[in-house]
Amino acid sequence: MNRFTRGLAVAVGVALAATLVAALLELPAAAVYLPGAVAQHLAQSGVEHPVTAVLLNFRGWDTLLEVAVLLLALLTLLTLRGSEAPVAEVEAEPLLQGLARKALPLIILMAGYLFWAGAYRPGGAFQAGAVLAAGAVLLHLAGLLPAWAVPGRLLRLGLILGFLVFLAVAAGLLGQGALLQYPPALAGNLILLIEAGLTLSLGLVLAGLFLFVTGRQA
Amino acid sequence: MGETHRRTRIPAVTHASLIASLGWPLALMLALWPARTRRLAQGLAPLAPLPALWVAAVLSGDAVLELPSVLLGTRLGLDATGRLFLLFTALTWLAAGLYARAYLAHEARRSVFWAFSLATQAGNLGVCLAQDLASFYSFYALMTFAAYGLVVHTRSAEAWRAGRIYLVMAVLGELTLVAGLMMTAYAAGGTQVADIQVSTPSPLAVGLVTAGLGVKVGLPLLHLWLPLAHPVAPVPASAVLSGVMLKAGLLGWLRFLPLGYAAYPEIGATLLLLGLIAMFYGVAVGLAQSDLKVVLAYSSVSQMGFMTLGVGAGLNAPGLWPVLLPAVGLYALHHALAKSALFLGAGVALKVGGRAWVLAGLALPALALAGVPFTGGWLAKSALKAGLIALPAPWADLLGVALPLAALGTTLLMSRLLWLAHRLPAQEAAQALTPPWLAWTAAGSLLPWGFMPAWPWPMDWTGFTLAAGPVFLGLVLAFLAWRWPLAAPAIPPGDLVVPVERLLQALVRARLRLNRRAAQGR
Amino acid sequence: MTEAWLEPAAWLIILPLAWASVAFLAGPGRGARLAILALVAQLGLALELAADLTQRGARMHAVGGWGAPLGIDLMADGLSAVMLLLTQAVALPIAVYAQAYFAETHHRHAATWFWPLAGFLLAAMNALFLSADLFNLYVTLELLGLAAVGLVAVGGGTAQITAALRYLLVSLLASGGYLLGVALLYGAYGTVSMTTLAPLAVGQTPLAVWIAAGLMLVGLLAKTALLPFHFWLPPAHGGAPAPVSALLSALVVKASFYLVLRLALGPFAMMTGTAAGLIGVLGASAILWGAWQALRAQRLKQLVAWSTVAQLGYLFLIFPLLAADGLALQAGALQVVAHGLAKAALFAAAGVLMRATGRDTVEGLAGVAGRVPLTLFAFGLAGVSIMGLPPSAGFLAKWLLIDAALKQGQWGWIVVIIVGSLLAAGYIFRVLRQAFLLAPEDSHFQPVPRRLEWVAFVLAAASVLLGLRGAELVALLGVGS
Amino acid sequence: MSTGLLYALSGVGLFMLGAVGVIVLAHLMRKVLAFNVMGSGAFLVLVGLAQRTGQPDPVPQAMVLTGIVVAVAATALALGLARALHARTGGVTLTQGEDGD
Amino acid sequence: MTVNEMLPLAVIASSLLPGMVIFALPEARVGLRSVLNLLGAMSKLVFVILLLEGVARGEVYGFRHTVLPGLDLVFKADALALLFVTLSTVLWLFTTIYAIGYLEGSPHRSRFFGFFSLCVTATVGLAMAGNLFTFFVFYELLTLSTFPLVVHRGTPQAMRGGTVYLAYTLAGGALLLTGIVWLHGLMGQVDFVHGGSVAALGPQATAQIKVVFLLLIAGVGVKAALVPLHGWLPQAMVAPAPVSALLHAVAVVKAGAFGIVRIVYEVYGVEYAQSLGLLKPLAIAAAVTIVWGSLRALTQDDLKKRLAYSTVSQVSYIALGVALFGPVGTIGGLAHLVHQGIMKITLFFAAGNYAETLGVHKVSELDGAGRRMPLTSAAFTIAAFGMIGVAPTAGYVSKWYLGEGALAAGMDWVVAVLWTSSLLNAAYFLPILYRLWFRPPPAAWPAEHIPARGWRETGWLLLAPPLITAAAVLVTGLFAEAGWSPLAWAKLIAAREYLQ
Repeated sequence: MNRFTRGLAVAVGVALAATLVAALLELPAAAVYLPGAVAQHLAQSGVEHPVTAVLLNFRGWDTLLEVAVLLLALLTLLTLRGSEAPVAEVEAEPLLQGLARKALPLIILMAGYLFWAGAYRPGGAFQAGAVLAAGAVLLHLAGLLPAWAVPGRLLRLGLILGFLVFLAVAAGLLGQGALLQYPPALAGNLILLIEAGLTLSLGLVLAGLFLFVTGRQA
Repeated sequence: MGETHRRTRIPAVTHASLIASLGWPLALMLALWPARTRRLAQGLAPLAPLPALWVAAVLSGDAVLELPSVLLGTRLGLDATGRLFLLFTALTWLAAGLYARAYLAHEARRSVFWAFSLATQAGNLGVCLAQDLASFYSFYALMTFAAYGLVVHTRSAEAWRAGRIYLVMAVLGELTLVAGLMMTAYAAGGTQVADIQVSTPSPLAVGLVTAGLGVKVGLPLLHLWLPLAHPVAPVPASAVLSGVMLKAGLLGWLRFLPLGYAAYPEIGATLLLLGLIAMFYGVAVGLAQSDLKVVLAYSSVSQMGFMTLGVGAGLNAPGLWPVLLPAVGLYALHHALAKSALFLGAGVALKVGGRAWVLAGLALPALALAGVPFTGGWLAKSALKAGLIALPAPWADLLGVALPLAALGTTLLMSRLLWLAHRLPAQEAAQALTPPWLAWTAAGSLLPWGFMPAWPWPMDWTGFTLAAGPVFLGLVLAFLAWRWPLAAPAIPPGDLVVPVERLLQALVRARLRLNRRAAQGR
Repeated sequence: MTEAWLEPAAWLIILPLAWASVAFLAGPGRGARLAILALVAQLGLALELAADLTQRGARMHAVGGWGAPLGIDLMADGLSAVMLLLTQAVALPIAVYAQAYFAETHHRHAATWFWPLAGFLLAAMNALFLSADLFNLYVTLELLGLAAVGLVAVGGGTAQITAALRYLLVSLLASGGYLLGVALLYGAYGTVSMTTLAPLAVGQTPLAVWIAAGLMLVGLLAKTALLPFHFWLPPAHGGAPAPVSALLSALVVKASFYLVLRLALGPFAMMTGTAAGLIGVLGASAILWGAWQALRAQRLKQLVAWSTVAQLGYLFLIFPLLAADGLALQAGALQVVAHGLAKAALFAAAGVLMRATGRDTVEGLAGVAGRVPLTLFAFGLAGVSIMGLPPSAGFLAKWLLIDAALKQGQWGWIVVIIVGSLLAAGYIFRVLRQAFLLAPEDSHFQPVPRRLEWVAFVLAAASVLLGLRGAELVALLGVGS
Repeated sequence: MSTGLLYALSGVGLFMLGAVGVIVLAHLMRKVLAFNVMGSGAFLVLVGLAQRTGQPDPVPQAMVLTGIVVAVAATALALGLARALHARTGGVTLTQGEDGD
Repeated sequence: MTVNEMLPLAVIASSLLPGMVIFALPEARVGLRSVLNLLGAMSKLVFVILLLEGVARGEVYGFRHTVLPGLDLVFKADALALLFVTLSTVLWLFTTIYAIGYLEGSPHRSRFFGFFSLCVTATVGLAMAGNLFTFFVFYELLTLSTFPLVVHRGTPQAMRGGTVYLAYTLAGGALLLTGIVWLHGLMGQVDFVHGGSVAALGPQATAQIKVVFLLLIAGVGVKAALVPLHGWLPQAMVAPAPVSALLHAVAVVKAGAFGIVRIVYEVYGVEYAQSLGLLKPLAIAAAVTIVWGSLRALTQDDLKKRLAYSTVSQVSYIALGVALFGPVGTIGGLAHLVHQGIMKITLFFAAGNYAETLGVHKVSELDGAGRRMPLTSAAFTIAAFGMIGVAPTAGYVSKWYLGEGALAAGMDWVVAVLWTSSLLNAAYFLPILYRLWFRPPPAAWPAEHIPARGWRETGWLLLAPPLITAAAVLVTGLFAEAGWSPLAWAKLIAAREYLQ
């Protein structure tokens, strides 16, 4: 990237920022007011927390594709990994191992709470999955959990389960008239089911994003 | 032109004989091809013109073969001029054929000669029969291109050169003829001779047709190929070349110029002028030649001048044409017979040398050519003079002076010929050649009497003196020249062609050099 | 809504997601067979959707049953039906091709993850063609982008990884711009659903919306590799294995073009109108520059990749010509379909040629015509469509384009179109000429599975035969737009 | 000048900073970081503009959640590719492919 | 699909289907391939005869298939189309026989015969095209199917020839496309209609119409080898003899000429073109090509190059015939389309025989070839005389009608052009005949592949076609005015063309 394009990029960036700021300052009010609609339909969404309702019900389709995006990232990392790369064993850290053993149950508990709280206040499958993944990474760094080589059948099932459940529910609900059209009565339970599957799979996937990559390359 | 009542009338026979007259020579030519039938074909070849002779002599005047789907609507038939031309053409080919059988007795490439001569013969006979311009041109082209084979038969260097010049000029002539015929046919609205005879094509068309056929007839400046081609060809071929093939051009004029219907004074005048030039030019250059056959060639140039006069007069004053036509026809007959006899005689002389009986044999047609009274030539000349005299003012008296002078010139030329023949050394016996030649010379001198337009009796003495005087004077001058031989300037045969040829060769070399440089440049 | 179960639009997205996941579980062997079966079903669904549309016109499918501003809508109209048909029509033969292509031993590793990646890619495309929600389009664009990057990296070599990285960075930058655009639009109008946005964005629009439109269009142009942003395409498409390059060149770049077209016909009609001239000029220069590079490319797949850059230029020529009579739109659709089929055939044929000669340079092809005549014939046929010679679909596209340009009196584009097709003839015949040369003595050719040749031939023949029957496609395009 | 608008303006600034960073910076790691800054900037604009009229709007927040997950996936992919590239070439930049066309 | 619709398609299919099958045939199946080829040729001939007989009775054959709304693929087997279809069908039959003999034992024959059939399909399709769009489709198909034939040998020179050929023809195609679309823009679908349909556009579009005419004629002129656009034809002589025979003497070159005929008569209408003054420049261009082609032929030593330049000049006779306003000129032009095809194919067959049997490629090496190969040389001679326009041959008849047409159209200078070009023809053909018949043969021929067995001087497959086509030259010349001759068919076309 020679000097000229560098300078050009900066100049364009600054100019664009300036015009944007000016534009935003005299931006009129929005014509459509969605929060009202959200509030109005919150009752049938099966969850109290509006964000989770939007996330899993009103715009559940985004979330489905979003999980696929995550899976995709994992898949690509697997292709880069190369099946033959050796798995590096990690030297044990006694102090860290001790702490890790103590912290693990707490982490799992925390994840469970976050998963459950999603329905009422900010939380949900993604946050819970992230916490679980963090736990796994901690274990690996402590030397208790080796880096993952090519995922075996069970691990692959774990990774894909959440997504498959979500997909199955979405397809199943077609009978109701459209994709992801939860019957108001069952909405809550179905969302819970999906969230559970997601928590498990996302935990594994996010952990995998780290553990599949860390092994020393051949 | 002879009565027709006793001719056969059955259409099937006429059609068959018309086709046979052309088909028979072509069949013989094809028969030459396979080895098995070659000997038989060579034997029969001299008799090729017999069916044509039968047609000319026996068939009724209105015999016609209509083939609308052939070429552009072909019509083969016999009219008065056609019959006359067919007759002397067939006769000349017959004589040349018989002569050739002896002449080629031990020639290695006999069959090649016969093939080309039969093709030329078919073309020549076809020209006489053609009643429409497409078939006329087909036979004319066949004759021209096949004659090339005869010209280059000896395969010598001069033969190739003569052949090349002959071909170039022939092609130029033919293409001009085609262009002319196109315009004529457009004006006439049809391709049949009958339509063209009564049409008034543009002067350009008439000019093109005249020039196109003029190459074959040997008009001055268009004659360059003639003195080269005739001598190099074998004797029977040159006899035919000079004798009848030149007449094909003349016949073309008679067919495709609106003679006797429309007047073209300027073209008529030029033709008359060219005729005059040809007469004297032919004699002048002929005298300067030392080869027997070249002299004869130049004599042909000069004699064709006479016929050109006739046609020119026809164009100039159409009213005179009914008189001129038979005269021109008779003249053509006479010249064909005399010239071919002379050529055949020259062939014998070249072999046997200048013996007395050979000179005597040569003298007979020579005198006829000169127009000595009571010879065919005299009849033809007087008939022609009768027509020409009636021309309007400037021409009548000009010709009155020119014709006797021309007769004088011809006599001088003929004496030159005899003198040259006399000095020829004897090489080998040629018994087989003489009988057909002598028979032909005799027939040649008698036949014109059969076609005399008007019985010259009772002779008016002024006409007699006018005819005999120049000949007598010519003989005296020849005797004087023989006694004190004056050095004649040596003009190469083909006269003007030499500078033209050199120019063309230089041009071609320049083009090739340009090409090579362009090739290297790329 | 009784036959909701049979809703083809929904299943067109669910099915590929499903078989991608199962392929992830089942591994390459069974995964391939499953993929091919599913793709056959998808093609059927696409055909049924197209037939359905021609009878009953454009249709909405509100996901979750909530309807436009709140929920996300899946809208199927003529344009999306055409794109869906093209995607399934190219994916099926390429899947068959990939199964044979990856059957070789040294491709073992790449084959394991090819099928799930391809599955997600096709799902992303189907979702993108059907979605009518701008943010959802962002997610599908990302899904598509990452899948494409993954497929580019499947090759595993250093060059492929560098190309994948560069492609990823460009893609992320573009998506970032697109996202900011969506954010501004949401800020300005409070909704991201295209159907509700369309009436709002007309008339006096605030500056922010103009900037949003600019950002989104530039982002999408970058993803479609229009001229200034084309540098990532040749290494990415050129380096990848043959079936991957086919999918990328034939389909992936078309998705972002589809989005540009959708926005130009929908909410951003006014904005694209003003920028049409610039886009047209960029397209024209892409045609010339791409073809020029293709003429000079040494390696066969680089040549075909540069040809993509050139042919995409034709797609952007339609913007200055968009008019009521829809000629330019029809030309665009035909060009997309013709190029999709022909480019897939070219890459498939290129794959076979490189495997037969063992070398990837154009010079290395000398004398290959004798060995794999069917592939040369396929390459030639596809070349006919790329050059826009009759009787191919490419020719119909060029014919309509020239017709539109003539009707609007914009002569300049015609010169570019003609010169473009002549240059295209230049590089196509450069390969054919090389193949027709006599094989040098030392050249030895490996045998190639017949199936690969037949796939290339089928794709090329489709692109040419479509040239004889464009009426249905045009009729379908007319639905709902 | 509601707080939401303030957030939006700062979001624009962050976005531009990140975008220019991705283009200008050579080191791959810096590029990925710049990408994340850009992402956050965009999310900030999205939420900030929605906040302009007082109480929070759940829809953009859900969108931001989705955006974050997508950003995570993209970052992981970028880092994975960078590691693979490092393993093969030892370099940390895209130098060898820098000729651009 | 009535019979009248099926027949034109059958004519096209009868060479397309065998072609497709031949492509897939493995190289070794020589017998099957020859059978397929001949079967295709025979069936096409039968269909064409049915068509001829039908059209003579006044039947109308046509087929319409909509490709796009407002854009149809139309086939119309009218009298004019059948003239060209019959020519290519008959000559394709002979050339196939010749090619089977010529390519004995050479590689890639499946590919060759496949593209050979495709090329004839394109030619026949082009002839029967019912509108400009269909004409253009098959015009480009012809380019594509002939390229592999030109480069069949695979040598670098073949490649150069092929590239030049492509550059010209594709550029021509581009011009034609622009013209057609422009016209399409002006007046919608442009169908071929007797008397043309452009006149309806009225006076305000004349400027555009003239430019479109220039584009169309230039586009088609490339294949008709009008002077500035003829460069490809001599280069394409690197192709094997049967290719040069059929393609560059009949199919490709005639397609261009046929295009000019269609455009002038059935798109613009000859009266309207005359009123716009478009015919005069076309006549001048044709005349210049005629003379220029012959001049260039004079200095070519390579036999096939000389024949190529002669083709360049001869094809422009057809363009000249078209430009001579009036029925007679048209008859001359159309008759020459057939006559020139027969004559030129004989010359190329003979040239191919000399190359294949004696390894003779140059005119200077032809000495004494007449003695060694009398039959082939006889065929060559007849065809050469035909080209010069000597009497009983077909060439004479068509030159005659062209001359008459020129006089009828009041363009007398055309007769001078005919005179000059015939002279030049003689100037470059007669020396060849002179060498063939009158020069002694060399001690040994450059590469005598096939020994002479009695009168069979070369393989009978190579000998029969030239003899048959040479006989055809004589027959069409001699029996020009017969009911079934090409000339009569040309008169029928002219009558229908000028009647409406």
